Amino acid sequence: MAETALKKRSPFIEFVSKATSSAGLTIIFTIIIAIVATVVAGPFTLLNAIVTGGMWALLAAGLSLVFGVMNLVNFAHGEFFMIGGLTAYYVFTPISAYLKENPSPFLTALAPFAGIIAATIVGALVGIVLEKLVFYQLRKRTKEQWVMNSFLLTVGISVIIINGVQIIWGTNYKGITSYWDAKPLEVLGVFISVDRIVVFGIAMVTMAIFWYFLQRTTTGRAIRAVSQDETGAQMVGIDLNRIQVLTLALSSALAAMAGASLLFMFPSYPTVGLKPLYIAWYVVILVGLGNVAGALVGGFIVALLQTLTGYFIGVTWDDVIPTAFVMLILLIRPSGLFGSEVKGVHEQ
Amino acid sequence: MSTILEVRELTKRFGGLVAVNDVSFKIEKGEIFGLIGPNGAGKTTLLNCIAGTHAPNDGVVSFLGKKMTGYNADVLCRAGMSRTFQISQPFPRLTAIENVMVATIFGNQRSNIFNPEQWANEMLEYVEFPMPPETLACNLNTVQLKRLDLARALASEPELLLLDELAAGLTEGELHELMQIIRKIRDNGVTVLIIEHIMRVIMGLCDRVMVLHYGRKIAEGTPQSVAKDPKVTEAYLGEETLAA
Amino acid sequence: MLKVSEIDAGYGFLQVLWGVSLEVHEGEFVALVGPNGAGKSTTLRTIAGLIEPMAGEISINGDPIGGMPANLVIKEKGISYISESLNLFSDMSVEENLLLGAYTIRDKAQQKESLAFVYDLFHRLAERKSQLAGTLSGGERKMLAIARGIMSNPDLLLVDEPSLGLAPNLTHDVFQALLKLRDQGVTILLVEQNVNTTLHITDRGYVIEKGQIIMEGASKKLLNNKHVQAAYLGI
Amino acid sequence: MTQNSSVKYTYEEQEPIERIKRLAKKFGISPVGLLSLVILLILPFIPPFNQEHLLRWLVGAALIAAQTIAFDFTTGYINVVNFGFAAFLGVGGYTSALLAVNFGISPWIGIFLGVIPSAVLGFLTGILTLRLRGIFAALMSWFVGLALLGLTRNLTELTRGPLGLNAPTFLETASNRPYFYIIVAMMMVTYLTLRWITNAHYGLAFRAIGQNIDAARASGINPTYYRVFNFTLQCAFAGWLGGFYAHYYGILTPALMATSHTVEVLAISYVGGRGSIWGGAFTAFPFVFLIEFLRSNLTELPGLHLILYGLLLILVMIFYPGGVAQVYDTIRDRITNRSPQNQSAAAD
Repeated sequence: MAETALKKRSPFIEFVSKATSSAGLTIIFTIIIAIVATVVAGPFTLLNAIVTGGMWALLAAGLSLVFGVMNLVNFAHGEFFMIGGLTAYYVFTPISAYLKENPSPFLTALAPFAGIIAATIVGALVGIVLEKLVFYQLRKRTKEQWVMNSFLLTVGISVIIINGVQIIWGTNYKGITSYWDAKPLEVLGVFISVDRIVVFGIAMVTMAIFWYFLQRTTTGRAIRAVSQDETGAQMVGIDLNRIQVLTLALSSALAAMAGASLLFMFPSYPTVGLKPLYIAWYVVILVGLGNVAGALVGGFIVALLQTLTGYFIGVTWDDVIPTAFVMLILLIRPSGLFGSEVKGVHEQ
Repeated sequence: MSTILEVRELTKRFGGLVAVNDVSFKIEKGEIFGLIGPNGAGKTTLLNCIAGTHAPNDGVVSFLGKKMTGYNADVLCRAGMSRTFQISQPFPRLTAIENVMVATIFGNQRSNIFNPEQWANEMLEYVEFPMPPETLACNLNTVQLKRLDLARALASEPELLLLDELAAGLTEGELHELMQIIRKIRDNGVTVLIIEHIMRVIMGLCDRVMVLHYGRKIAEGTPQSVAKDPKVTEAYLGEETLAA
Repeated sequence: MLKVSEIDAGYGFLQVLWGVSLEVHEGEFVALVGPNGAGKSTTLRTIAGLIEPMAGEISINGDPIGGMPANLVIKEKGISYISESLNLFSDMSVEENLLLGAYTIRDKAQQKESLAFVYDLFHRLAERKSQLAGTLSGGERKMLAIARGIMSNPDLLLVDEPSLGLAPNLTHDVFQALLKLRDQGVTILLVEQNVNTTLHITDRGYVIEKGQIIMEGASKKLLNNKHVQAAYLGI
Repeated sequence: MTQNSSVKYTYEEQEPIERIKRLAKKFGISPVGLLSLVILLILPFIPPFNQEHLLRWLVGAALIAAQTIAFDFTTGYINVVNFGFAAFLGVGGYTSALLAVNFGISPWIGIFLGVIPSAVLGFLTGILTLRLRGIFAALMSWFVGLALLGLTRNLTELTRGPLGLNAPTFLETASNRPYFYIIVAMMMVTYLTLRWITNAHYGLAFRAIGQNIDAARASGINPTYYRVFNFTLQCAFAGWLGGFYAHYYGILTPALMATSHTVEVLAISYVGGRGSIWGGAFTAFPFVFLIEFLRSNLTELPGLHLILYGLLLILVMIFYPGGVAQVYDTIRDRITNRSPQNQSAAAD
């Protein structure tokens, strides 16, 4: 390609062109929709979308990262969500039962965190085991058609986890009504439960830490390096296996954390992961694969879309409309709204 | 002689980058036309615009007197324009002969071929393909793949053949062989457009040469006159390259 | 320092190298030349540990490294490899690329030192340190790749076709940079297709054809060799 | 080029036996295949397979076998996994069933009418996935499947949703034997048609597109036409087989269209060997018998058969990506002394 220099443009034109790019337009459009929704359907809709949106962003960020680094299209991502919820349930319920007998306000406030942290750790462990036991084995043998083949492996894993959990723990719902028994707080004239506020906080703090980790630390930089050029990463001395294990662990930990945090909204049962899975996919498709920062915006867009569909058309339709929307986006912009070409996408 | 390909004021941009900038030229039937320029000059992009892989932002490509801009590569192939790729593009899981058969069956629709297999075999012989025709394409090396690409391009019986750096990485002997083959192709009535780095190939083969630099045409003419053009020497032909 | 003896290597079914042997001594600037597809790059990739040799041995200062993964070769043996496609991290800034070059050095002060050394050597990179690597020009990208390669303070630098895709004047700059590094005491094994220039600047050379070393000797001598003149110099 | 025109215009007459052999090859009929078919046809009269419940398994196996043939037609050739495959099955089934219920149209006609909407939707999906490559096309078809599933669930007035739609059966009889012959006939029609197409020049075009779309274009192939054609045909067959499902089991629920059903077909098809057409069908019989055996004997472990699907899929993908078809090819090559390296491998 010719090395013709880009023409210098004035900052104003730069700003306008950025704002009218499809990414900018989407954000503006989303904000407008959000405002309209708030006016028409009440602020509750908006707050609801914001809370779930944060968690969808966590899920999508993990999914996106794994794709960027390992070129792995993970169909089993929702299962980590389920495992997270399950772990949190089995850690939190006994503790909370014990605390009912021996009240302690301090521990009661902390108990949910024990559940969420345990879930995060278990999620990470499952990720590590899967990488070592499955993906590493395939990578060692053949790299040909990796994207498709590894995707099918995750399909197999998903089926095994879902049915394994069903055999061991049965199909009944394991859920809680709330983590904290506090009085709902009033925000914008709407009562909103403490759970939702804390969960939103967790999502935002985690995203911030995650972002900092990727941008500013040596290991985070190494992860990004692998996602941009595997051979280059090897050439500077990065241990690919280590980074791959770390990435899958990180991604599944994030998904498990989301599952644990949302336990009061999504009780854990074997196939609970399916919906978060395709929601995470919608987000990722919307903003393009491998785009971690965009996942945040995408999370809110999808959550808003779902809440609005639920409010205006009917709760049972909240898959169909976002599906149609995402299909439309894929059709118009095959690499997502914010997406640039990502490595591996065009592997055949 | 009649014009087989005419490119008028062709421009191709990628984002803010102008890869090909307002280029016009004509290729006459039966000639070997060279396209040279430093790497990144936009040669392959120009070729892609002609062959229908990219749609140009501006300008017209006429092939055999008909306006062909905006048509896809497969239409152009069937109309009689085939190409090879800078980086060979085989069908890795098909055998060499099946690779050529694909182009025979789907690219060659202007004449009826009753036995595509035999035809494909002849094409492989024609380009002096060094391996058994039953070899899977994924087991061939770069040089063999280039030959396969050439055979596949010829299988559709093109009027115009676009060759993108076919000689890269060949030894002296292979280079000589290849030049013989290209001459043979031309003598069979096929017009050839060739992108090449190795000056000796250009000097030895081409009737006319065009030089691109930063997406613009800076010279056109016989190889000798172009080599003497001070603009060209300055932009591209550093003293060492001239020697080689 | 580097001793490669009788290695066979290749990709899958395809064997590219047939009993290749070569040696590089401390402080030397050695060339490996030959046509494309002869196995030059494969040789370098095998030494760097990106390909596992099928047979033969590679050793550095007497320790065998054959079959070691690339990241360990770089970490423990002090080798840096600069590939022909550069393998830069194009969505990261120049400085981030350089810092990743020093990935194996965990000491922050030493990283800073390397960075200063590199910026001193390539002023252009210092000017563009916050620019994304993907937006650099061809010549600057080569510089960055070389700079990233020396960030880890290697004893031996393997350079694959630095002239590839560069206009002659830029190629000249890159070769000058390599000469400067040689003067700093870095041992270099250079793979090139541009035989003429390469043999003019290196101390010693190997000629590889069809996966086998067919000739070796002082670069000046090779330049006067009949076969080399006929096959590569067009004289 | 004008050299040697003899090739173009010669057409040699062949011996009658040669011509029959050629014809057989065209439709993919081999002695081993014929033998298997004969065995299959007399199987319902050989004990223990003449028992009704085993006959039911046989019908189920043949239905799956036919589906894997259609599935592999797309996956193994143009290299796009139709992850919404089951939904197209459902479209055909529901159409036929609704026509029978509401308009009294005979199932014998209905299953052919059910092909129409499936084929049309397949045509549209083909166009939707056209600009997308590999994994994105798979995701897109998955979304189409999800949307169709969502519609079927929600249009309760038409489909009765999860309650299930009762469809009249083909025959009055309670015996499964006639159904077995119907489905084997349908399977053979599917096999012969698709095998004939893939053995003709179309197959070469499909494989070319699947392996390298740019080179395919440069060789004069119009990828749009062949991809859409392939998708349409696959979905048409899926719809047709869906019709059989409806009028054999007599009840249709949206579960038929769920992703897990696609995974089932996909797993068997992969274990059978990609790009072979027959591999999946051949594998389906022992596989379905094993699964049904487990299911009827281990009722306390409800999802065990699905775990098996997952496990087998993973093991085959990692350790033997060529599947059963490659085993067969290897054995045949040993016998006929052909060097296996020159074979175009069945899978990659």
